[in-house]
Amino acid sequence: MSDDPGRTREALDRVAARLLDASVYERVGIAVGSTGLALLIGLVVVAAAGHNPLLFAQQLVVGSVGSTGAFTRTLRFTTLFILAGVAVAVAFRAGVFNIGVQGQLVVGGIACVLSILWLAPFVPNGPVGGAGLTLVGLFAAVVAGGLYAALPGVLKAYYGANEIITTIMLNFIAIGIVGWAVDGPLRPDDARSVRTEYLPEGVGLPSLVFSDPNFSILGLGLALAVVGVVAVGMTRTSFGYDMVTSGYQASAATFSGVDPQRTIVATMTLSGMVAGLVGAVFAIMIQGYFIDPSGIGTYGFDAIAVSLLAANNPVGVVPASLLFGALESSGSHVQIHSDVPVQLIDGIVGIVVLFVAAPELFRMLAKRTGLGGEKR
Amino acid sequence: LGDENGGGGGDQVAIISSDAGFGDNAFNDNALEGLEEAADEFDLEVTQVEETETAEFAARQEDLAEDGSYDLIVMVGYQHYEGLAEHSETYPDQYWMLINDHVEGADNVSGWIEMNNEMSFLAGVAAATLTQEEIEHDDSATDPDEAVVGFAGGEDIDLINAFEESYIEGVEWVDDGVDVLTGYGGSFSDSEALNDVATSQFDDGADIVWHAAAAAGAGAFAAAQDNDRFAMGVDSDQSVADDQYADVILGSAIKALDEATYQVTEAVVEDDWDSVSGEQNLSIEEEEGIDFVVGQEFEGELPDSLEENIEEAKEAYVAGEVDLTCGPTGC
Amino acid sequence: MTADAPPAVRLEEITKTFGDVVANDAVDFRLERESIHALLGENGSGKTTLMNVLYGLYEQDAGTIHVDGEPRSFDSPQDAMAAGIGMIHQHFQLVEPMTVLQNVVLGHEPIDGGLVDEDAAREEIEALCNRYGFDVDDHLETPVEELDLGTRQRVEIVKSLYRGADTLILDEPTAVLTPQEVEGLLDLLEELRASGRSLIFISHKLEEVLAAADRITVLRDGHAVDTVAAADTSRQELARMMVGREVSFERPAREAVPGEPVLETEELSIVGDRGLERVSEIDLTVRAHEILGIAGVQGNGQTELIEALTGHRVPDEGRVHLRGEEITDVGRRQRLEAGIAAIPEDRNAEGLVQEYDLVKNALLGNQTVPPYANDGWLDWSAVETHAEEIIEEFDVHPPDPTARAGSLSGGNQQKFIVGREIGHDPDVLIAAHPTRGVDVGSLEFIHDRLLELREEGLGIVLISSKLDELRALADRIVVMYEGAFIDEVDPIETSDAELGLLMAGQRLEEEAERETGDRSTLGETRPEPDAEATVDRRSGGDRER
Amino acid sequence: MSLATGASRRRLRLGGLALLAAVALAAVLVVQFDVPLERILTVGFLNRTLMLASPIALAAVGGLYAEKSGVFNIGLEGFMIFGAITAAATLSLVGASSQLHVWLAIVVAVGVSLVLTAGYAVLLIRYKADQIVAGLAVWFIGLGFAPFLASLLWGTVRSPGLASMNRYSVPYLSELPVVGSILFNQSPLVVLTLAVVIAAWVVLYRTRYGYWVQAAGENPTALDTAGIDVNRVRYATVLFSGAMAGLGGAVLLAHAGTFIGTGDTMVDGRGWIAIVAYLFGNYNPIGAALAALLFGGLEGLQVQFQTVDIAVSGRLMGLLPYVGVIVVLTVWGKTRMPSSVGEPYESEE
Ligand SMILES: Nc1ncnc2c1ncn2[C@@H]1O[C@H](COP(=O)(O)OP(=O)(O)OP(=O)(O)O)[C@@H](O)[C@H]1O
Ligand SMILES: Nc1ncnc2c1ncn2[C@@H]1O[C@H](COP(=O)(O)OP(=O)(O)OP(=O)(O)O)[C@@H](O)[C@H]1O
Ligand SMILES: [Mg+2]
Ligand SMILES: [Mg+2]
Repeated sequence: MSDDPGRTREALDRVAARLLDASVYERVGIAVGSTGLALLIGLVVVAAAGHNPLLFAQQLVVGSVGSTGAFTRTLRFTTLFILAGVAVAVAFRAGVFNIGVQGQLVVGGIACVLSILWLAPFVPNGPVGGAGLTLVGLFAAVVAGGLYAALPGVLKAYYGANEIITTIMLNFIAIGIVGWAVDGPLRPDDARSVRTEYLPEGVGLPSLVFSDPNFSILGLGLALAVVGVVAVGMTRTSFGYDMVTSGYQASAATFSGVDPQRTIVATMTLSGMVAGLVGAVFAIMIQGYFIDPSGIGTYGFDAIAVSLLAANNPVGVVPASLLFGALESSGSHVQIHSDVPVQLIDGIVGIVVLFVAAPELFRMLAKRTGLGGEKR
Repeated sequence: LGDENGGGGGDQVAIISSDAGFGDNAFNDNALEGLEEAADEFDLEVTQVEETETAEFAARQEDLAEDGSYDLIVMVGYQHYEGLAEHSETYPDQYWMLINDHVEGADNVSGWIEMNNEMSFLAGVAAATLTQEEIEHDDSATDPDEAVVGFAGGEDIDLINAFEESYIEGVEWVDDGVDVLTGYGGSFSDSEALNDVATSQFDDGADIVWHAAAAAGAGAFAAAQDNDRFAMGVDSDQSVADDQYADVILGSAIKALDEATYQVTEAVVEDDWDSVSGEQNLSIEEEEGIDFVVGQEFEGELPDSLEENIEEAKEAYVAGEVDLTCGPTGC
Repeated sequence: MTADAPPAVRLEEITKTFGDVVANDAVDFRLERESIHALLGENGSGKTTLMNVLYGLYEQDAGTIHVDGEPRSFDSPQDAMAAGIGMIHQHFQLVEPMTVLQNVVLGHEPIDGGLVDEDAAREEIEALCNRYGFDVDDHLETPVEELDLGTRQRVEIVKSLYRGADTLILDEPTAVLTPQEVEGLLDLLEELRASGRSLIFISHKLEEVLAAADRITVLRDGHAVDTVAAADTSRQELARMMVGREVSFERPAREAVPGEPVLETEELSIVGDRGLERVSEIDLTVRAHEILGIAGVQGNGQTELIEALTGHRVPDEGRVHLRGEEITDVGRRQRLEAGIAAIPEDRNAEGLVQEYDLVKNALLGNQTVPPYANDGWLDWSAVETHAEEIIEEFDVHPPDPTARAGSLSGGNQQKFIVGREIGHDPDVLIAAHPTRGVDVGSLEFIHDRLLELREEGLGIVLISSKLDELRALADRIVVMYEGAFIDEVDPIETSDAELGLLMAGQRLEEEAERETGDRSTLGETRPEPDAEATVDRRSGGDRER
Repeated sequence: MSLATGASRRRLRLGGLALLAAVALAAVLVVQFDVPLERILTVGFLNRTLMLASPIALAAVGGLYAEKSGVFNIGLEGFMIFGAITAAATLSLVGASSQLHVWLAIVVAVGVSLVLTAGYAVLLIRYKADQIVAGLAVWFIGLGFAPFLASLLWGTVRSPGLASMNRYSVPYLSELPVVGSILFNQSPLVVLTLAVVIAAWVVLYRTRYGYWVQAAGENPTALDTAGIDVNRVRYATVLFSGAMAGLGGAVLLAHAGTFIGTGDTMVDGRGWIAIVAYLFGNYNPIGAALAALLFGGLEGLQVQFQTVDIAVSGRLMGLLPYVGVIVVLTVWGKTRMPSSVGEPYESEE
C-alpha cells in the first residue's frame, strides 16, 4: 500500500468510482424492485386470504421499527444476517456455492461454547477472564467453521463433488450430530432443556446503548468490521482478485497463475470462518449456551437471499440484512397482532430471492415502463 | 387484574407453542383446546404464537410480557424453561403457565409437570393386554397367538426415549413374554418415515403400534389401516382429533392438558391464582390427570381385561409398586 | 455453368445492423451454380453475418435473398434448409456425446412407430458416403467426441448433404485442419461442385482461396469491396482489397544472433489425463534473441508441452530449466514472476476475463507482480496506467480502459493480451497461436512486435498451426508428432509440403510411398484427438453464438 | 445401449465392485453377529423400499430431463412440497375419500405444479434467471407458502387425516411368493412410477424428442441450426420436471395420507436426494431410478435394523444417507454433466 495519503486517496476514489458505475445503480434498482414486487405479491395474498393488507403492511413496519424493543430485535437479526450474508457472498463471489453456512454456523457455535467451557476452569473469574474467554470462543468458532467448510471445498476441488449438494448434506449432518451431542453427552444433568452448560459469568458482549440483554452494539460492530475487512480484501488484495476472478472465469484465473483447487478450498474456508463467527455471536451474544441446532433460526439459508439481494457484494449485504432483519423481526409482531399466518413472511422472502435471480425481468420491466433509461 | 386493558372485548391470554408447532393433534393442540374452551366460557381472546425455533422462545416470552396486555401466558414444552426462569423474575406481575416443567420459587408461574412416563407406562399396559386378545374391527384384527407390539417414535431424542422406555416397562408389567419392537422415523413431520417404521413392525409381527411422534404419528395410523392392524394415540383422544383413522385407533394414552389450561385460566379469571401457583402435576395420582381412553369406535368393544389391567396398573403405581426408570422428560 | 440459368443464390442490397454496428451495408452477392465462391475479409468485416442472414439465422434489415431466381425470406435455418441451403459453422455444431448417426439426423430423424428409425438413417447415410467417398459411415456408432477434427468436419458436411443441401456454406472450414486435410477438403469441395452443388467458403488464408475458389468476394467494414475471378488476381491484390492498403509479406531481416539458452527442457515426458503418453522425452532449447517454432497437428502433445513450460502442469519425467535453474516443479505463478510470459491458446477462455474491463484485465497474471501488487496489496492506479499504456502502444480499439473485454473484437483482444504479456519484461514468451482468427492488419502488427521482441533479447516459443506464420517468424522449426520432436528444419529451406508431411508423421524419405496412399485413410493415420483440446473448446467462450 | 460411453461403463464396473464388497462385508457381519436376516430382508421391506423410492425416482426423472436439456432445476424439493400441499388441499376441499378422489388429487397436483413451473420456466428461460438461485427460491417459497396455505385451510400447518391410495391386489397372483406381493399386491403409484421411468428412458434414447433434449443440453446451437427451437425443448423439459416433482410430492402424500408442514415439511429433503439420485444414475432414467431405490432401501434398511433391535442410534443412523450421498459424490463425483447446463440460450433473432 502506498503511504502517500494523496495517492491512496486517489486509488480509493478510483475503486469507489468503479464500484459505483451504472451497473451498481442497476443492481440497487433490481434489489429494490424485487423486494417491492415480492412485498406487493405478499400483500395481494393477504388480501386474497381475506385479511386487510394495509393493516398487515403497517404491522410489518411497527413490528420492525415501531418501538425500541422492536428496533433492537431488528438489529439483533441484522447482525446475524450481515455475518451470514458475508459468508455466503464471499463464496458466491468466487463462484463457489456454499449452501452450507447453516451447518458451519452450528459447528462454529458449538466449538465456541465448548472451547469456552473447557478453558473456563483455568481462567480467573472477572471481566478480564471473561473477555479472554470470549475471544477464545470467537477464535474457536472461526477455526471450526473454517474447517467444516474446507471439507466440501476439498471434495469439490480434488474430487469434483458438487458443492451445492455436499454442503446441503453437511448441513443435515452438522445439525444431526450436534443435536445428538447436545441432547446426550453434552447435556448437563441438571439441564431441563436440551442444551449445554451455561457460559460462565463474564463471557459475552456487554449491552451498550441498547438495554436488550440479547443484543450488543459490539456484535453489530464486529459484523460491520468483518464487512469492511472482506470488502477491502476482495477489491484491494491479490488474494481477493484471485478469488473473484476465479468466480468470474475460472479458466482465465488459472492461466494467470491462480491455483484453482487451492482457491476453492481457501474460499470455502474463508466463507466457513465467517459462518463460524455467526454461530459464536449467536451463542455468546444471544443464547449464553448452545441448544439443539434444529431450534436455531435458518440464518444460513436466509443469508443466501441476503447475499443475492446484495449482488454478492459484501457492502451491499448491510442494507440487505437490515431489510431481512426487519422482516424477521416483524414476524413476532405479526404473530401476536395479526391473524395472517406468519409463514407468509418466509414465502415473501422466497419470492424476493426468485426475483433477484432474474434481473433480466426487471430490465424488461424498466424498458416497458420507460424507467431507468436506456440500459442495455 | 387486566381490567385496565379493556380493548377488544374481554381479557386476553396468549399461548406459545412448543417447537413442534400447533397442528400436532396432540401436545400443543391439546393445551390450546383447553385454553379455547376457557376463552369461550369466560369471554377471553386467545393469541396463538407459533414458535418453532427454540432459540426464539425467550424472545417471544418477552415480546408478550412487554406488551403487557395478557393476563396469562401459556408456554408449551420444557424448552421454555430457560427463558422463563429469567422472565418470571423480570416480569413479577405477569402470570405464566409452563407446561412440562416448573420454575422453583417463582409463585407467578404455574408449572405443570405431565408425567409422560406414567402415560407411556399405561400405553404399554394397554398394548400388552390387547395384543393377546382377539380383536376384530372392520378389516383389522389382532393376532392373539403372537404377543408383539410396537413403538414408533419421532425424533430419537432423550424426551422420546423416556416415552419408549416407560412404554416397554408398561408392557413388561403386564407380561414379560410380550415382544416390543421399537423404531424412530427421525422427524416429527415426516409421516411417510413413520409409516415405514410402523409397517416394518407390523410386518415383523406387531399387531398394535403406539406412536410418540407428534404430527408424524398420522403415518402410524395410516400404516395400521393399510396393514389391517391397530394403533394407539398419544396425549389426547386421537380417535376424535384424527377421526379419519378412528377405525384403527384402539385407544389413546392421554394427559389432561386441556383440563390444566382450562383450570389455570379459570383461576386467573376468578382471581384465585394461589390455587394453581407453583408446581402442579398431571399424573395418575391426580384425578384423570393421566389416563388411557378407549377409541371412539371401540367403546364397549374391547375386552374387559383392558380396563381391569389399566385400573390395576394405576393402583399399583399409586401404591408405589411400580418403579419407572425414566422421568417425565428424559431418563 | 449454363449461361441463362439463374444463379444459385443472389443477395441484393443486404443490410444488417447490430445496434450502432453496421455489419453488412447493402451487400450484393451472387453465387453461380456449380461454382466455388470464396468470401474474404478482415475480422469483423461481416462475412459470417452475411452468411447467417442467408442461412436464416439473422433477419436482414433490408435487402432480398433470391434462391434459384426466386425471392425468398427465411425466418429460421429450417426455412433455409428447405430451400436447399446448408451451413457448416466455424465452430462445429455437433453434439459431442451423441453418435455420428444421431448427429447427422438431428432435427430430421426418420421415424418408425414413434421411435427413431436408425436403420433407415444408416442406409441413407451410407449411400451418401459411398457417392462422395466419405469415410464417415465407418464411425456411425461412434460418439462425436471420440473423433478428430477432420472427421468431425466431414460429419458436418454429411449432415448438410443429408438435409438435402444444394448450396453449402463453409465458414472458415480450414482453420483447424492440417495441410493434408486442407488439401483433402478442397478436393472434396471440387467433387461436390462436380456433382452439381454450389459452395461458398470463408477463409483468411489467401493461398487457399486462390487455389480453390472460382470467384472471390472481398468484404471490408460491411461493404462488398469487389468480386474477382480467382484466376485474375493475386495475394497482394486480395490483401490490399481486404485491408485497404498494401500489406507486406516480406520477411524482415534478422539482426541479432541467438544468445544464451534461456529455457530448456531435458527428456520431458508427460502422461496425459487419459493415461496415454502425450509428450515423450522432449529436449527443447530456446535462446535469447531466438524464436523457436513448433509445428504440428493439433493434439500431438503441444497443449501438454505448453502447460509444462508455462507451469500449469508438472511433467511426469524430465526437467525444465530457466536460465540454467531448475524450475520443473515451480508453479505458474512463480514462473510468471521469474519471467515466463505466455499467450494462451484460447484467448476467450484463458486470456481475458470477459466480464472485466480492460483495467482489471491488465492485472491478470500480474496480480502478484510489483508495481501492481506490493506484499499482497494491489495498486490500482499502477494497473490503470499499465492498461492505458497497452492500449496506446498496441493500438487497441476502442481506446477505452473501462471497456468490457468481451466487447472487443478478437483481434483487439489478442493485441491487448500480447501487450499485457510482454508488458513486464519477460525473458521468455510462450506464444500459442498468437494470431488465431486475427485479421491481416492485426496479424501484421503482432508479427512485427514479436520480431522486435526477439531483437530485444527475448526467447520465444511459437506454437502455431499456420505454416506461413512459422516460416515468417521462426528461426528454427521443430515438428511435433505424437508427443515427440520428430525433426528440426530450417524455415527458409523447407517447403510447406515438406512441413505438412512431417506434421503427418511422415519423415521426408517416406514421401514416395505416401504419394500413392488413399486420401480417405488420412483420418485414421491421425493420432487420437486431444482430450483436453476437446474440453477446452467446450468450456471456452469462443463458441459461435 | 449405444449411448453408454466408456466412462459410464467404467463407473458400472466400479459400482459393481463396490456392491460386491458391500455384500461380502454384510455377509461377514451377518455370520459374525448372528443377524436375523430373514427378519430384515422381508418381502415387506422390498415393498416399502419401492414405496419410499417412488417419489424420489419421479422427481429424479423430471430433474434429469431438465438438466439433460441444459436447465438445472434445483427447485425439485420446492415443487415436491407444492405437489404434496396441492394434493392434500384438493382432497380436503372435495371432502370425499374414494380412490377416485385420490387420483383426482394427484392429477390436480400435477396440474398446479405445471402452472407454477410454467412461471418458473419463463423466469429461467425467457428472463435468464440464475438457475441455482431461482431453484433455491422455489424451495424457500414452498417452505413458506405450503404451511401458509395449510394454515388458511385447516387453521394449522397440518392437514387432518385424508384419504390415501390403497394397494390393488390381483386375486391368486398376489399369493405368489415374493413376486406376488411386489407386483400384484402393490400401490398403483409404484407401478405408475415404474411406467414413467421406462417411458422416460425410451423417450430420451429412442425418440427424436429425446435426441433434441440431449442436444439442447450439450450443444444448443447445433440443435438450433438443425431447425429445432431450443427454448421450446427446454420449456417442455422444465415443465416436465416440475410436473414430475409435483407428482412425486403427490405420491408421497397419497401414501402418507396427511400433509405436515412443520420443519422441512413432510417432503423432508427428498427433492435433494432426487438430484443426487440422477447424478448418481449418470442422467439415465433407469440409473436414476435404481439410485432412488438404493436411497429408499437405505432408509428402509435402517428401520429394519431398529425393528429387529440391532442397536443403532436412530438419530445418528438417520444421517447415513447424507453421508452416503457425500461419499457417492466423492467417489463418482465426475459425472458427465451436459455441457451447456446453466447457460441460457438465445437464438439469433
Ligand atoms: N450478434 C451480434 N451482436 C452484435 N454485433 C454483432 C453480432 N455479430 C456480429 N456483430 C457485428 O458485426 C460485425 C461483423 O461480424 P462478423 O461476425 O460477420 O464478422 P466476420 O467477417 O465473420 O469476422 P471473422 O473473420 O472474425 O469471423 C462485427 O464486427 C460485429 O461488430
Ligand atoms: N452477442 C454479441 N453481443 C454484442 N456484441 C457482439 C456479440 N457478438 C459479437 N459482438 C461484437 O462483434 C465484434 C466481433 O465479433 P466476432 O465474434 O466477429 O469477433 P471476431 O473478431 O470474429 O473474433 P473471433 O475470431 O475470436 O471470433 C465484437 O466487437 C463484439 O462487440
Ligand atoms: Mg466470422
Ligand atoms: Mg471470427
